[in-house]
Amino acid sequence: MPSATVGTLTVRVLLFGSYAETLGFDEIELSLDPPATVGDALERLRALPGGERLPPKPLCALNLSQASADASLSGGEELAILPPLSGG
Amino acid sequence: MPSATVGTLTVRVLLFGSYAETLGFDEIELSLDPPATVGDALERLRALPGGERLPPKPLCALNLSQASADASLSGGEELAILPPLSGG
Amino acid sequence: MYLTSDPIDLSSLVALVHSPSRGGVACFLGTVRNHQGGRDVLRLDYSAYTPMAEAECARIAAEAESRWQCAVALRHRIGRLEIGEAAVAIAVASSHRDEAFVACRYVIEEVKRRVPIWKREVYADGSVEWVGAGGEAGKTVSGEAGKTVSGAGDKTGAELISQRAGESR
Amino acid sequence: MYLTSDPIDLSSLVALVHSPSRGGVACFLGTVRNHQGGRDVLRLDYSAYTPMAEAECARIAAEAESRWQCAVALRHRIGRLEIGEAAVAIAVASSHRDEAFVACRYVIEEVKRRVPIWKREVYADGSVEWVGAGGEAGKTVSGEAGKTVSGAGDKTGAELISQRAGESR
Repeated sequence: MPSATVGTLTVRVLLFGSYAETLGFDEIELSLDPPATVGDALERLRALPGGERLPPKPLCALNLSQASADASLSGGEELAILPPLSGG
Repeated sequence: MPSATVGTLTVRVLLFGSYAETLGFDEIELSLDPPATVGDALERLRALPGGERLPPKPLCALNLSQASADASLSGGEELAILPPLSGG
Repeated sequence: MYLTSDPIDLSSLVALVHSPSRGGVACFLGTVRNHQGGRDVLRLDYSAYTPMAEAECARIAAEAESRWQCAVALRHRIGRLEIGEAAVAIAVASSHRDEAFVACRYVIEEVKRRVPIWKREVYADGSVEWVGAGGEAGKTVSGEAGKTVSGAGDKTGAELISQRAGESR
Repeated sequence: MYLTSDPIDLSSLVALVHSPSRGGVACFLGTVRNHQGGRDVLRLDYSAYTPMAEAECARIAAEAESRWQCAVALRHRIGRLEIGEAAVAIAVASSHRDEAFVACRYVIEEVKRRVPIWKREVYADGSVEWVGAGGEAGKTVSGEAGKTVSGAGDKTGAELISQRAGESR
């Protein structure tokens, strides 16, 4: 559930593979002003050191399901930013 | 090479699976008057007890290669009469 | 040797074909089922025209290896098999999984179509039948296990073989 | 659990799906190759978004089992893998080999396309690259092994994923 500051919402962001190495961490909590979308969270990541190297439209998953940049956040979600898959 | 009687040729006939059970043996030497074909050898088999149950055109192999009923025999060959295959 | 009277170990076939440059391995395992045409099967006996079966298996493997870029391992069991045991096993390794799958499929289809091997099914009711020798529609002489045999039915061997080839496509 | 950090044993997957009524088993094994894009590979590291990867593997297996009459076993290795080790293994058993082959092929294609797993290749020259993150055309930052990483290149993740999907057809 939202916490941090009153009037903001919080999402837990997970980074994997090359993205985690590019930004230097694999997990961060972001506080955003509502209404907020996946795209807003991405903008915040891009402002961090190394964040400019994220592609314009990375694959994202919200609570384990694929989500587009305009998916809205209500707070408390797990948002994963997924590099191109290379399993198998 | 031909042996048995002068003027005849000999082939070794092998039977498998249901054909061996039908005729009661799995190997026989046949002496045939030249010129002789695979079909002539089959006729001889059909005259034996149980031989009437061989199909009209069984699959045959002459020295390990598939052969038709009109393939000629020169003597000394191994002629195999093959029931419908059911390997695998 | 492609025919064996010992149990087949799939992992050892994989080890034969797999290499650091051939990373994709497709396999097929055909095992003895407990039923056939609505009847309960107790066990199988496979017999072969061994020299021709070995030669035909070698030809099939060579065809697959030259047609696709791959390495093929193939074994067919002979003798008595219990339910669940592997009758045939194939492992095909390639640097591309496409080719491994296609070649593996080719090998099993050709083995069934071309290799002189015969399957005799022993049923729970004591009857015995040479598979393909008249099939389910053929006459089955029931009686003392191991001595009985089904009739060859109305179809010739050649007809049955071409039927099988048609079915497998 | 579809992901494992232990070596994968194909025979145990076969045992999971095989039964007396499902006599045909098709398998696929994807192993670590010693070369990629002309470079010598020393080893791989696979990482995953574990809860999503588990859920996606479960969905793929369920799709295959409902679309074809079959039983599916699937494992994907995570962590450090040496050359020749199995990264992914699939076993599909069915009473018809057709369905076993088709379902097995479906599972490997969907795993590659949909499961959030990432492969990091460590090369003989000491460089390291996240596969797909810019690919062979991308920038590779070479240097101390284990600390370096390639750039994400010019393509977005979504573009690269749809490219991959196109290639696999």
